[in-house]
Amino acid sequence: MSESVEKVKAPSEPLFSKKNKKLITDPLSDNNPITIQVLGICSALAITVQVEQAFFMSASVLFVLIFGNLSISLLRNLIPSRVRIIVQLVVVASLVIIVNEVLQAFVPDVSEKLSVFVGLIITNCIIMGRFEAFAMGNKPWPSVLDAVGNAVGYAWILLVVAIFREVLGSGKFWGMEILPQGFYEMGYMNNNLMILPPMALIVVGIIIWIQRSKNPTLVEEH
Amino acid sequence: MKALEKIIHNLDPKFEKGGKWEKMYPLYETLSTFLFTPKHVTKKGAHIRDGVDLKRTMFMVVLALIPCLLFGIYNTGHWHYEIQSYVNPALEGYRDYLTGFGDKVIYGLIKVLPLVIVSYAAGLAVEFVFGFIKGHGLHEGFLVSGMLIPLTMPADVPLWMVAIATIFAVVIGKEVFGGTGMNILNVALTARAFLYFAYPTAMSGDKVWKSGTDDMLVQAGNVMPDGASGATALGDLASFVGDSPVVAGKVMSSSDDLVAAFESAYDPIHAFIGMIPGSVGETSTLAALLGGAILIFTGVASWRIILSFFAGGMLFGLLMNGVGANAYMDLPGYYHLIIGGFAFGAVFMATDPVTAAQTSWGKIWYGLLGGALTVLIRVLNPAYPEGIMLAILFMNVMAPLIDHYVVQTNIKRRQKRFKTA
Amino acid sequence: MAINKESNAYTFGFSIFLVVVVGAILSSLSLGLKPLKDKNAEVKKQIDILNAIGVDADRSNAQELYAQYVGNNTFVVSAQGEKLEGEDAFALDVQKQHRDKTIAEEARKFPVFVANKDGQTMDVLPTVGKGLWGPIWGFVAVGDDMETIVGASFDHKTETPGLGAEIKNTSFEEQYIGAKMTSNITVVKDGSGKLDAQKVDGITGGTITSKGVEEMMNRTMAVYAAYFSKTKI
Amino acid sequence: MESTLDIFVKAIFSENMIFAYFLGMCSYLAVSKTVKTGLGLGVAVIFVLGVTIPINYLLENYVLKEGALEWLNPEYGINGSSTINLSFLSFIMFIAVIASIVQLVEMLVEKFAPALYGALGIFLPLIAVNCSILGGALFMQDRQYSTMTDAVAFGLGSGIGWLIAIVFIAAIREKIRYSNVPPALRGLGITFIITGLMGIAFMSFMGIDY
Amino acid sequence: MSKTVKLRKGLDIKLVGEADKLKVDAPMPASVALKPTDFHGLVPKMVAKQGDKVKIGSVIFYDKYNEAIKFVSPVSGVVEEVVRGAKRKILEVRITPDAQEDAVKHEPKDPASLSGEEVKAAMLENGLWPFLKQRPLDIVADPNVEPKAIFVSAFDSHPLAPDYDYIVHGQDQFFQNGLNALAKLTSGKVHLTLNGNVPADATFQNAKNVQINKIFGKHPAGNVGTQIHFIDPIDKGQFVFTVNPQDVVAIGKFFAEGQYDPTRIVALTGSEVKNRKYYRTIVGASVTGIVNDNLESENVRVISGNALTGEKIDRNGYLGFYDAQITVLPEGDQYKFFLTKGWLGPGFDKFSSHMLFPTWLMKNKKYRLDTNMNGEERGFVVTGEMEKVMPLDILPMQLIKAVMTKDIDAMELLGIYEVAPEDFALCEYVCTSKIDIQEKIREGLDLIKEECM
Repeated sequence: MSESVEKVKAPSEPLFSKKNKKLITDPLSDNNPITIQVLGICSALAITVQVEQAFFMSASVLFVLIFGNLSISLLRNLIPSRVRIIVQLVVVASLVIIVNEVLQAFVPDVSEKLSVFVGLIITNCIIMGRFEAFAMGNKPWPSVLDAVGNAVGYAWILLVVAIFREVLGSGKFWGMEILPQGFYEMGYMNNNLMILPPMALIVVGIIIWIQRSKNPTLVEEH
Repeated sequence: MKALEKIIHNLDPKFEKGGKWEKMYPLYETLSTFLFTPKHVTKKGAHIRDGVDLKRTMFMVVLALIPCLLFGIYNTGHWHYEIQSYVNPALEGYRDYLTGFGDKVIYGLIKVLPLVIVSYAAGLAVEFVFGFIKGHGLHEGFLVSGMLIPLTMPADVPLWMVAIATIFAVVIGKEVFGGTGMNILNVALTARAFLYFAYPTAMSGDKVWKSGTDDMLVQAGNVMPDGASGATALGDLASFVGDSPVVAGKVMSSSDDLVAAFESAYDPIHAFIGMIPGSVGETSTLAALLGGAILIFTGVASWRIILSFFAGGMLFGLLMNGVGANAYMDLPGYYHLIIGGFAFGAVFMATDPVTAAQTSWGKIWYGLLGGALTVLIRVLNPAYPEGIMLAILFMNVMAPLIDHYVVQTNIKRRQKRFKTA
Repeated sequence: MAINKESNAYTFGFSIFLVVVVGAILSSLSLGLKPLKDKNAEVKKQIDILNAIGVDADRSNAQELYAQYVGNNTFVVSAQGEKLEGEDAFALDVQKQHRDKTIAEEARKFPVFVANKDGQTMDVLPTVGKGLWGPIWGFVAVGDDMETIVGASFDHKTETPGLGAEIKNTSFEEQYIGAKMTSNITVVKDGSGKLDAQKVDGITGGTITSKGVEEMMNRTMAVYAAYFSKTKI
Repeated sequence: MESTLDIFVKAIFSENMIFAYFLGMCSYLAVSKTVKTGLGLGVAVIFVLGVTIPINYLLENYVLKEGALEWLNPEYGINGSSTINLSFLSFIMFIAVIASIVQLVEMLVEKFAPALYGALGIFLPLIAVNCSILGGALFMQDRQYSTMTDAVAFGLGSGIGWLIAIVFIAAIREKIRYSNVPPALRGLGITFIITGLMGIAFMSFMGIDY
Repeated sequence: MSKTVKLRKGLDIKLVGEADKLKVDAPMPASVALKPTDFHGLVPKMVAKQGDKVKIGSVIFYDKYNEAIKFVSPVSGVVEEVVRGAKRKILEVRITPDAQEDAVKHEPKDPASLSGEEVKAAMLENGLWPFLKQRPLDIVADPNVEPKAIFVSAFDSHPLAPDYDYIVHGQDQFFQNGLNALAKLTSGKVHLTLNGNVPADATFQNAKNVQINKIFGKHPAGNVGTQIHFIDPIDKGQFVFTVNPQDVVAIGKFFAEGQYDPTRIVALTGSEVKNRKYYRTIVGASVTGIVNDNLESENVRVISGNALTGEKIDRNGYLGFYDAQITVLPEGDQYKFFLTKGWLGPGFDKFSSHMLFPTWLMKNKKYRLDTNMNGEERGFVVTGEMEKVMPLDILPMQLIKAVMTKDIDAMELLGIYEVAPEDFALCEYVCTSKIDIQEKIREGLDLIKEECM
């Protein structure tokens, strides 16, 4: 579940040096948190029925991860190692609470649909994983970039799955009908199975299939 | 035949590696091995081999399905005219099962053959795509699936749905595991379950079981005429909650009345022969048993699974009679075996050797649990009156675990010999 | 600075510091956002009630419309059909009450929202029941005569899309208009709902959910009918 | 109103943590290669859920939720406690409880039941990050179970459902080792697809009325 | 304490072409070969060179990894050629016999009076040791281990198998002598298992110093693996040795006469042979002399051994070291049109364990089977067919899958130590998916040998 600790120790490099760019681009495909590292799946799939939910979920993870990585990175020299994990937990939990409160206050309908899954961001392995693997050992700026990279890597998978499921399952995108009425008149029907949980897994499976077929270096040995 | 053999095998070099039509090899292999058992000989080990091969085995299953198919064609035609008769007085005589035999057969053919063709076309197309990728010809598994799929569909299901479901089942249900012999869920059931959950209105409810119910309703002003019903037997039974059970349009006051009424509406003999509405090929227990007899006799299907499946259903049905908490549970146990595709599922679906349990004892447990689960879902789960499909899928998922424990038992038993010896 | 990061005192101090800071941030945020959250919940309920009397409302205008049509004209009825005094109908969460096993059925409370639309007085009655997968609920509006249904809106959490979920559809809801709440309203399958005011055509393939609505309506409406029959006299 | 049995069976099948909510997927994917380890982790999950759900239930009902602190009133001289709503703290409290309980359980088991520790020991640390535990607590809060019995039934049911899921997939993964899965799907991909197909098969239990 | 075993599973394959009970002397072969390939996994180290003159009993090569095991010449003559294959692997050592019968001679001894070590040393030195095979692994016995038992199966139940009762008839003395020698090699028992279906020859009936067991049932009742499984099974870390009855006679003769006895009685069988008899010939003899001019048709396969487990050899190939049978079958390299002879044909000429052919009606019909695969290789689809012909309490399909996935733990648990490829010959025969199962099992055993022994 955890991966080797990456250390980036360049004293003064430009804000978007090659190395820093890699921090962002790597998690988008070759080291994608969901399809390659198998992290954060718990909360990822249940809320991909509609693009809207997936978007807010991704945004929440982005927020939590950026600020979490940032604060852990800032505090990294102050945290006593014995209570390290607890401190990390407290930081995530607090950030998630903030997100939850804000969602409840400003987008109550979405918040209701996300129900417990906002809370489950706490146990989203990506977050603790990045704290432990990256932010504890790196300066704030790379940590933020790393957070952005991972959160976006998480987000695009979520959004793709959600687009598939919403368009095929409900004929909608972000709650708006997008399939022409003529389709339905010709006998087309929405695929209800797409809305049911099993299809989320199968869609991710297919994404992995495509991704790894394109890049055979990612193939696992059974 | 020699001439044909010559013509075909003169083409061999063109399709082999480096040949002109190398890319078409899978297609060629499929055709040539269909026409001629290849001249491959054994190399070492057993120099002689049993005459059986997968083609003959699978062909036997397709053969065993023919009674179900034929009966299904007729049954489809019959129920079409039956439901039409409520708006077209000229057809009233057709309510009798055997009147209008020719018309019914023709109608059935028109409805059922396209299903069969679409199922085979879609499935074989996918198989060929994967065959081309992997460079081999067609493996025989789909020959059976392709026939099973249409038989599990209501006759009115749109053809594009059959095509999508077949493609889904073959790709996700089979090819991702590496093709014939490697899958975990029965391909035909995967297709059926896919449609059942994806397009429930086309696969369940009261309007799909008798072909043409929708047309009839339009003519009748969207009100079901007196005496007409579009439900399956199980649907009828499941269509109530609480105190107002309704069978064949009559409100029942107690569960005894209900069972009595059910028996008169669905005479056991009729149900056994299959004279009830339902999916194309699943209604006739008789036809399924005929096929089952062929399969058991030839050893293609495991008698352990079939017998224990029936036993499991019967025993659990009796157990439920004892509990009797709802009217459904009071249904005599044997009814479960003759309605709603029980026999069809037990004979043709549960016995799929790839997805069933693979050890001898495992098969018995698999069958018993599967039969019991079917009845359990029927009596307890009002959402899925046709319990057998999901029960078998669930058992497919469970089969590896059953096998795991049977294998563990074997290992323990053999280890024990050394301790006591 | 030579602070020993691993010392007990430091660890302890750090922890306390963290807890205080986090606690302060979180509670102030929570307090700050509380009015907004409360309002959201309130508005949601208002929209539902407004829908039952056929007023289209969204989050932006719900409060305004609610004040216009309903206002504070609410009261609570007991399971025996008696009016209860001193209860806040709006704050009563009927769903929670329905789920709470510690409250006996006889002790349940039934709120009534009296609305006024186009000169007609309507009583909006919440109702809660069980569908196929989870809870279903709705609001029913009863007209001047205190027995004819003039509006209904249903909702659910987890019913099957395309099947059970169709109870949300206006075409299903509208079938209830004109039915008498004083006697049973049956959900039927044969399409005869169009012919009989007391019958409603069920959702094809959504039998269980339809039957759930039937059960929910008959159970709740009986209580209100008992109350209305007393008031009418 | 759901019966306790209803809650229990639902939690096992139709609201299965894995197939319906994908909770605890990380360890589900990582530890399902053989039936034996799957079983070990599954038992550990049941155990921890069985312990943490009741504790979190008490926490929720006597500390966190709106009016939960009513019991402080008034003999202890604290006024207005019935309006205190600490539910915004529930995430942090739940996760703290879970983390410390897992620690505590690990120590206790090691001390008093070394045999059990041998079987579960390696799995217990994995559990703290298993979403199904926090998920269980959050669902318990969300669904507002009205009695302790219901909450425990839910907790145990969820655990058993999780165990069933992991043991089933472990057996399937043992079986498909012989299969010729396309390379790109090996490992993770095929496991996702199998889980999806299992989810379809598990839907047979949805809507069962007990 | 003798044991009686009854098998309920198994399959007798009835072929045309049993050998008549008639012993004839084959002409002295023009060439004889010692084939290292008969001894699985053996890496030979040559002692004799091309052109060397050798006697009966002269060492030709020894085992590179176990130098004590010597392999000796069955004839006196000249080493003509060392035939090598890919990577210079030695395939055959061909010897041209001369007319003299020079032999390496020793004092005759009564094995009963020797110690175990002495018996072992004599057997190793004089090329008798390779007669012993060991389980697990089914390879030449390792002289460094002590077997917990030694098994001799008194009959062969393979299709067209030679009748050992007939072959050893009258050799009571030598057979008993051989058993006495074997008894010295183990502290456990020597088991002699008789066919329960027919009365055995007096040679077997009256054997002493052994435990005599009976086994009833169809093939593979005669397989020594089956007998071990039911009479005295082996666990991981245990060993048993097995010997053919005719080789027991050879061992007995060596001690009685003081010289290596290369003669063997071999049954010539199969539908494609005209003169089917028992021929007295020599271990490793070229089969040309008895096969040529003795065939019904030209397109044939000559097998040293039986149709299920034997080795394909040329028409001028050599008899295998352990074989007492030559089988000649029609080669099946023709296309078969699907409606006549192919997969959908009536199949009156096909013997099948499945009821998919009408031939199950003809219980006693004998078949002229050819070597066609009768189908193409597929993934495992049909289940339960192997279990029907596998009398051992071993799950054949699971074990084969474990081998195919190279899962050593599972192989061990499922019983790989107990089996030899020949125990799976029937599984291979009935397999609908046409998988070469014996080969797989051998691969599994090789893997076990490499990783665990």
